[in-house]
Amino acid sequence: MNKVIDIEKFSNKIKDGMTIMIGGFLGNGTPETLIDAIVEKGVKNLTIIANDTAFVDKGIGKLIVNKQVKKVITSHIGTNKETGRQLNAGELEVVLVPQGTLAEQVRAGGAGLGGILTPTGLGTIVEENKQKIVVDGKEYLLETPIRADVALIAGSKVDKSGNAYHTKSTRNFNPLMATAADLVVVEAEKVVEIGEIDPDVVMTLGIFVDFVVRGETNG
Amino acid sequence: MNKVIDIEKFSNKIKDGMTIMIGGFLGNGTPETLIDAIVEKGVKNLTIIANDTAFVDKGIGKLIVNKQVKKVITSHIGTNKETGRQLNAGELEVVLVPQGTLAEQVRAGGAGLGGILTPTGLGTIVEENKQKIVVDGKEYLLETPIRADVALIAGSKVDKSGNAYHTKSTRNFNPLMATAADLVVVEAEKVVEIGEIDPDVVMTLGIFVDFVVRGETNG
Amino acid sequence: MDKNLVKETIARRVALEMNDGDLVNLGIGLPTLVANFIPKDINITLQSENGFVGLGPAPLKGEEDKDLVNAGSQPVTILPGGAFFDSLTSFAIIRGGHLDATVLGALQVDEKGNLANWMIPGKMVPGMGGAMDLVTGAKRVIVAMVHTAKGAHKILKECNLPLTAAGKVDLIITEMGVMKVTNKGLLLTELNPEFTVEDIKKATDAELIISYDLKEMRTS
Amino acid sequence: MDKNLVKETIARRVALEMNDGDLVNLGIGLPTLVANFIPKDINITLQSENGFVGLGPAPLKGEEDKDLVNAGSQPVTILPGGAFFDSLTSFAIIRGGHLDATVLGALQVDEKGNLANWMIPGKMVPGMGGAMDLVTGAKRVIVAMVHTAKGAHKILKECNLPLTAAGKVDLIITEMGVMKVTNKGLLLTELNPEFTVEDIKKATDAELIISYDLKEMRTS
Repeated sequence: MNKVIDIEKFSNKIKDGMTIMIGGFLGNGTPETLIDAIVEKGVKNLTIIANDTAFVDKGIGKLIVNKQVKKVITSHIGTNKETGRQLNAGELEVVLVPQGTLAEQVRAGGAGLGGILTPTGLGTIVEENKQKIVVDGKEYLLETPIRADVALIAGSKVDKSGNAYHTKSTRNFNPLMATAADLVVVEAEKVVEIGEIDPDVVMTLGIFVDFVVRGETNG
Repeated sequence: MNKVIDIEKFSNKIKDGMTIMIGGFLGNGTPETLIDAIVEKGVKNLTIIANDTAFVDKGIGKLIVNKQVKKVITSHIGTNKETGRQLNAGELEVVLVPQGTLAEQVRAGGAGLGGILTPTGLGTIVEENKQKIVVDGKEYLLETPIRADVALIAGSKVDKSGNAYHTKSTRNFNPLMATAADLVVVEAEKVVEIGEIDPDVVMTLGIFVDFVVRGETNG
Repeated sequence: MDKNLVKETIARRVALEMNDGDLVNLGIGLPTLVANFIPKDINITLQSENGFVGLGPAPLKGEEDKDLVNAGSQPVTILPGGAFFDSLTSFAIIRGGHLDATVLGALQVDEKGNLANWMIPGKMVPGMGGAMDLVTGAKRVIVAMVHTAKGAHKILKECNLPLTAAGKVDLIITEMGVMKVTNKGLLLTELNPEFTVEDIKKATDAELIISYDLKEMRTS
Repeated sequence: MDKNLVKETIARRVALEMNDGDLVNLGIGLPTLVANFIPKDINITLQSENGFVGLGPAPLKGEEDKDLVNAGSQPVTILPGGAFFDSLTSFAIIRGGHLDATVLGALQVDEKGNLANWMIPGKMVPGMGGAMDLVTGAKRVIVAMVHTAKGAHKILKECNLPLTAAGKVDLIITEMGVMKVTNKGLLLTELNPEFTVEDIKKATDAELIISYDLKEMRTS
């Protein structure tokens, strides 16, 4: 099945108020073409779930600067001053989550788990309003699943059925997020034919992917 | 660091009463050379954690037939009649676990989680003696981590530092088990130099592996 | 009915439940046969719980690959676009609601959609393998089985063997007909013309609600 | 002390805590410098929480790879035997006790081993990133930092900023000395000869227990 669509068709799917997961780590392995399309469309009141808010001129940062985001669930906002400014000005809600916990929550959302127990955050403000569960004499926080309406991920090499290969440090949250949203779109740096990626080394499974969009620089 | 050792050195590390995780699925992706060494050594009262007990003449089945196992934690014993016979005769304790739950428990053991919440097993005898937790109005079973003294895994191609590539359907539990034991030994169908496996496609990380043993047929 | 015809009738009817683009797990045994009867205009992707999607047909003799087997340890092939993964990912797919359907056999199934297919206490204890996760996680659970065990009822008012999952079965397909699990009980929607309504009622312990719109059981 | 010398002194001393074969995560900033001073006979493997082990030095100018950066978004390299993975695996390594040590900076650290390094309420809220997992999961937590913030105490009786983790710090290394977190409080084990015991006591809010065996702070 050929899942390649053009950027306009992608853009039509993004609506005001959606919850969107976006792959990448400080912009590395982030679907820039898809983000640019959302910036251009100008939809508002988005909730973004991502490792970080990148930089003012890169990745998720562009959505923040363009004031399209009402809430962000993330582990780090320190590299984007505008996120901090909007937070302090009361313009943006920021939920800070330990990075490993965020990864587990997204995975739980995609893997049908009701949650996971982690020691991370015990004794800190992260534990506020969370259930504590003792297993084998040790205390853990119950962290619950996260899902989104849409997941936007980036692949270095993507076949037309959505199987993706993420090279080097671009993998990060991409394969996880592909499992945990109702609509999954992968931006391909390079689109290849079905069968061109060795089935042993597919990193994001095409079965999770709804659409493939060619990145602007390549593909 | 060269982690390659010979089979005698491996055999010396295995003692009576140990808890041993063994990778593979009905013998596919199972470290046969390591199992043969344990059969030859004849250590007793082992607790085995594995997907299944394979066949009477293959994989984990050989340890059962040789009466070296006192307890097995597994999802399936139907392909090995001797496991069923020993169970019915009261010679062997068998703890049956849903396959997906077993995978999560091993991962939790390796990933520092206190457990995971799964809907699998609700309303069945699997829920006996387990804590039920409600998240977002849905009920789940709390399943706790599993770890072992030793994990024995099989790799198709393994570099001398323990980075392993598992081809096709041989991957199964191998990468998970490598994270969840105090001593991790990988049997290599083929040993290669450090750097020969593309860092993008390492499936079991060498950082989890203590020793590499050459399989008897190849390597 | 001839034993092979029974199996083929069931497999053919299950195949008609598949939708284009579906991701499906077929259990070992009879359910595996379903793959042979998928309509030509329908593309489905098969998942194998030992670790891949894109399960293809058995290889030609002499072309078996020892490293490529299905969850029943039989040599198989992988189709273009398929992918291999570990057991963790395999059950994330299964438990996470990514399977459109799972097709399994049963020892017993009942009118509440309860399924028992993994043990007979004191007699046969193969274990649940992946079945509990499959039945819990798949969007649709289809039981495909011979209607009775040599005359003994398998479709019951209430299962008395240990359950695989509670209330998860959506559809039961046997050589006699097609039964839908509804909150009022089992609704017979299709009947194999080789049998009468009396025949199937007699072969079923559970109460059968006969659809007002009862149809002849399709096989293609 | 000169600012660069301060940093080098700290990094040199931290490097001496590394053991052959260790898997280590070095935080952004000062901790990153530690890699430059690892003794020649010691091999350690560096983990980068954005998704790999085998972190190598910065590439030569012109040889940067846009797809290979560290957790601070700087171009880096990977050494032979290294491997890439996703964020889930990265934090399974971190949380699962597979890291022998993590080296981080701090805003505050206290005599109970509490650490605060991720926010100043109402002022600066970068977020915890991977720090909470690192501090919770690593076998040894080493705080590497300048002793005071322009004279203001950072080593306290009790942290008053939001914590990164409670009671997890094992060792504090500053340009003034080396302090071990014990259940009796902070034990000063090494003192930089540039400073007196009085100097370091004055620069420290927490009570310092002076080791009977107080040594000169090593830098090689």
